Amino acid sequence: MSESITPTRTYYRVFATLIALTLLTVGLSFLELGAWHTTAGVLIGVVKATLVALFFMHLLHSSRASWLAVLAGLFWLLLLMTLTLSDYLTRPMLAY
Amino acid sequence: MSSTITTRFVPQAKARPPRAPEVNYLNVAYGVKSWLLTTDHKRIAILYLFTVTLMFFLGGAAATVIRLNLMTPTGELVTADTYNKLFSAHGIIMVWFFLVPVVPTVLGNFLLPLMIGARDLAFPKLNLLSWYIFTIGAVITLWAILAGGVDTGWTFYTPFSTRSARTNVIPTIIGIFISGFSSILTGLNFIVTMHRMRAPGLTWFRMPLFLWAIYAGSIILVLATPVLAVALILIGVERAWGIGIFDPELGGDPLLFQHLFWFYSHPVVYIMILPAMGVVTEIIPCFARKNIYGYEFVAASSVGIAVLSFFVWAHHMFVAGQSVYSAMIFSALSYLVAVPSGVKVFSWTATLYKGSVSLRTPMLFAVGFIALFTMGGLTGLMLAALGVDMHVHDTYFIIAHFHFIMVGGAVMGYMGGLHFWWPKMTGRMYSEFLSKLAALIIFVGFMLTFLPQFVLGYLGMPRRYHVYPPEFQILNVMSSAGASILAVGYVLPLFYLIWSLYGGKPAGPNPWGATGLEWQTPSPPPPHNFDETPIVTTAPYEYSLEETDGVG
Amino acid sequence: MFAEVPLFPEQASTTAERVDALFFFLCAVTGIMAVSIALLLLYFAVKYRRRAEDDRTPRILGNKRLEWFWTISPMFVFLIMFLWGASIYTSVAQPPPDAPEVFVIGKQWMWKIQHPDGQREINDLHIPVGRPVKLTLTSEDVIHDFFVPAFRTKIDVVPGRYVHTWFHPTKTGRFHLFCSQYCGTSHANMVGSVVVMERAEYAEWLDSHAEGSLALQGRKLFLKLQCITCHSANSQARAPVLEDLYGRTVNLRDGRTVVADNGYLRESILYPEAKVVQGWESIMPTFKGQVNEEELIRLLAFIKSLKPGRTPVRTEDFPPPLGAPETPPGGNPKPPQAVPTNRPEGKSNRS
Amino acid sequence: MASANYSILAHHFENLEQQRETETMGMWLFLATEILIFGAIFTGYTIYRVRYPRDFEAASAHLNLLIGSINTIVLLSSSLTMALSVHATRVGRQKMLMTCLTLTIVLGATFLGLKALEYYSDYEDFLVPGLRFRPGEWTELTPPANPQHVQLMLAFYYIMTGMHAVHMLVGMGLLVWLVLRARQGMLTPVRYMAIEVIGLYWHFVDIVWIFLLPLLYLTGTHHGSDLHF
Repeated sequence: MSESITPTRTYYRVFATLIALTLLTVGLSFLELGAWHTTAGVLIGVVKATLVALFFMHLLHSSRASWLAVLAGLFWLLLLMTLTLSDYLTRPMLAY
Repeated sequence: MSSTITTRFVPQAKARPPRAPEVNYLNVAYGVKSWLLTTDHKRIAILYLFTVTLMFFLGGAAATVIRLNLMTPTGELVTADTYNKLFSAHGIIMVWFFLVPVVPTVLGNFLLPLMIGARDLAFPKLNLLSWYIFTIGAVITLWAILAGGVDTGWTFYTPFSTRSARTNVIPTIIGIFISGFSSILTGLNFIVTMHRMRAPGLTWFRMPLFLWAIYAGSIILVLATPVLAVALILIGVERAWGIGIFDPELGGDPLLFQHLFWFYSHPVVYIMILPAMGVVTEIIPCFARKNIYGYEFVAASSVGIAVLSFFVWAHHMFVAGQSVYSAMIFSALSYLVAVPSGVKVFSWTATLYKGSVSLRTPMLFAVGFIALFTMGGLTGLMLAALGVDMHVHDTYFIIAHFHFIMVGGAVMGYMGGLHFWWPKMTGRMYSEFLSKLAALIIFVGFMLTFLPQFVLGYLGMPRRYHVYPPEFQILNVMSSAGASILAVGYVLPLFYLIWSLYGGKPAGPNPWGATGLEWQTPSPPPPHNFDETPIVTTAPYEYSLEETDGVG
Repeated sequence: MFAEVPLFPEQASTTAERVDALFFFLCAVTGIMAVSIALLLLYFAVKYRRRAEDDRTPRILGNKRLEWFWTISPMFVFLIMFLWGASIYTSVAQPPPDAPEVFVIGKQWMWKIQHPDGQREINDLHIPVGRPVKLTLTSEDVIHDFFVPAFRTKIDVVPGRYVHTWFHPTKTGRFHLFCSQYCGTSHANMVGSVVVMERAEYAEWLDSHAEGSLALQGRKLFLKLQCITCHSANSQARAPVLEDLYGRTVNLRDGRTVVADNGYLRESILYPEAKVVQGWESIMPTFKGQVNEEELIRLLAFIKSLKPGRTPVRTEDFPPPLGAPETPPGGNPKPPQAVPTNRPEGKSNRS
Repeated sequence: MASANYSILAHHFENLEQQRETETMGMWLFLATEILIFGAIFTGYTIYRVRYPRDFEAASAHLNLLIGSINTIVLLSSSLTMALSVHATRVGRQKMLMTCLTLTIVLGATFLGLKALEYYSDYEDFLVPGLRFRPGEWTELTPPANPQHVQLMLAFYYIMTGMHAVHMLVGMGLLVWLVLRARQGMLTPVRYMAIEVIGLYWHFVDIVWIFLLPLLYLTGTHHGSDLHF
């Protein structure tokens, strides 16, 4: 109960930013960007997800253990992706 | 067991001397319903004990038929298809329904709240739910195995499992998928409990090392199991709808399945061994009557193993056609994970130095664990060497290696833990003679079963072979002979442990003179564990009284 | 009785010698470790056995320096193990360039082998002693594994792509060939032999099994499938000429480059639109389902053998399919009655 | 803790603070496993995205961008109403709580309805691999896409959106339960953990969709004419 209560104004602001970013990312898909579509889209997605997590999910005011859980999840995901890709990206160079 | 022992150590907390228990968790209520609806972690541990013991003997039965069949090179006992279903059943049951859950859900469930001085786990209802999910998964899998069986091996490699196998693949993976959620929920429950429910004064570095091991194992359960779930879903989708996610015919890559599968299944080997290591770390200081050597290093090595275990999975794919560069990365990383395991072995050995070593039954199992685990670990170094793995991969060398870790390691550790905490769980002592005999039989039987398999493997006998060239027969017969001894060793405890419930001497709260909080409460413990929340004042393992400065 | 117990496999290739050397090194290092730990455990258990119920023990909590020592020092030993193992592994991944290439196709549950000179065998592989042989392997169904214990060589045979291995046999004799990746009911029967022969003996064997070289078989197929219609040597050709292509770096239309190896050629026959060569239109129909793995291998052998100026001319006679020639399993695209014309294959995108 | 709160406190906790922190951490840890559930599929997607870039872009350009975008906005709005309903519970505004919770359910249902509509239009457009798939169109593209790799992309589309929809359904169920709790007056400034924790779950499902949008819908280049139902 000692936790702070986020004022509603913050929620509205975050929501407006999220909608703006959505419009931006959808707008980008009408440009000829080739492979950069995914990069741009995922980067904007990361910003949006961070906003949701920090404000809607109160991660900003959460305990260290909650941060630990989130960071562990992300770190392990990174591990899965990079080490798997280490196979696929180098396979054309030298594989059996 | 004289009362002098119990006063010799410095317990982690000075609780009031436990009174004779009138009400304990066993006699607080009677009837099937009181067990099936319980949220008491101790009762749930007993429920798990029943389930996993049943699964162990079912998996063991499959192994028995396998070993009998391999007595002759032409495999006359069962047909090839039956044989394939048997080793699949053995692997699936033993991995997912015995080795993964056994130490965390039986010993972990029972001891975790006791060791941290809590009244229960953080989410008691979730804990019961875990058991139900586990049991439902087990029932579905068993049904799939008995009604037709599955012949993919426990690894479900694509495209065999998606395109070629004509057996109950989907029901089996549904069963495993469901039981996976039990793993996740149990691991989650344990981690949160350790973060939030520790008794006052019980800092992280005062926690018993068993809990560090359970914590590390829970990290793996929570973060690896989801990936297995996805790999299984993808197999189901591909098999049911013919979408080519892993099928090269349809543009997929079969190696992607192996990546996802081993991202789970390599760390899961450590979920089997880590808690067993934790058990041994409790037993050794108690029976050597010494403080553990290098507490911080042993604690850190548990977490180190858990994290590093996720860096090495593709060493199961050295000859699978992955990139050579990637194989080199994974080989180098595989050596790293051996380091923390080495730290543990050295620390256990050093703990015995200048101790007062008493070879009671749990200690026999623990010493056996160290010996067998060391051999398993060291042969792992051979497998991590790319050049040698190329020869012994998928041969009986691998079989021997991982049975040294899983049976010699995890099962020995579990048996040690069961014997160590049996008096706490039931309030009764078992037969010292029979239990020592069982430990000895298991050790000898194990060696005889699996040492010949190292030789067989280097000779080139591939795994999962129903028939084999005649020159391999003599070693196979030796192995089968050892297996029959091993079987006796595993059945024996069933008898004397059950007998102890009726005829065993009352154990008293602390029969071994151990320091942990769990020994500060009566045996069997009351439903709420402690009369008052204990306040922890010292590190664990204060067995030595002489104030000598710590020089090894 | 125990004299009969086999303890060590035959050593019949150069790789086997290297693997065994590393294996013995590992056995020695880990053996010393295991024995010293076991002896220490025993020694401590006996020397410091409990003598009285009130034994006192010194309070030893550890020694940071010693603990760091046993954390760090194994890594140096591990480094040697890693480097040694990796050096063997990389050399097995890189076949000597002059080694003759034998193709192996795994299917449930047999090994089909095609020699460069056209000899075909099932479950047996005849090779000469004292000369490296390169294997190119693929599978028709599930993953298999080509394992020759006497050579210490093992490689998973993955469907949909080619994998490679090689060995340099040093001993004549008949050695086990096992499938060591579980592949279904008769997995344990997917075994065969590698027969290593003296050179003269091998030459004799080759002669007695001659069928016309793999490249020649591929050439026939190349004409029969009408590949030549587009991949011709004249200036109006609608597709690139394939002379001297193998092993070269090819520029693709989308700016990438690719080395024309077995994998690329295979992909381009089965999925022509995947990597289109710069300056050409993607007009080639897919041959997936029309050529099987064995025919693919023949086509590859032909393309590999194609020296400059040796592309067959279009007018060259090819046995017309009048006499109802054998229909390949994938289904011959041409009905047997059709008069051979130089028309390209109908693009009947069946997929 | 006042004795009035006693019934809220489970028997094995010392105080409410401990109980709240425990429950929050439990949910975050559960979400960490969810990260890996979706992450494993994202990994599979990434591998094939790198392998078959053109086919994935071609398939992406065929997905229904209009519904995908509207659904994104619907889901973001539901996240806002969810956050507001947690806020309402914390400050004890019962009416605002009921309004926001109901709105969240309505928005969630809208999302699922639109998703069903989209699946139907995909079916009409022959975009269902294995069942109803028209490969001819893909070979006529310039450069031509390999229909099989297009199917692969579509398979990921169905698996990813399907799993997301399952999570949405679970979330809807939890929300309905919350409404019942709120009706009984069981969501109060003291007793707000249920809604807080379910809120975390709901936002997480929203975050997953935030990544599905670019990975599935925005990976290819779209044209104005694509915007139709």
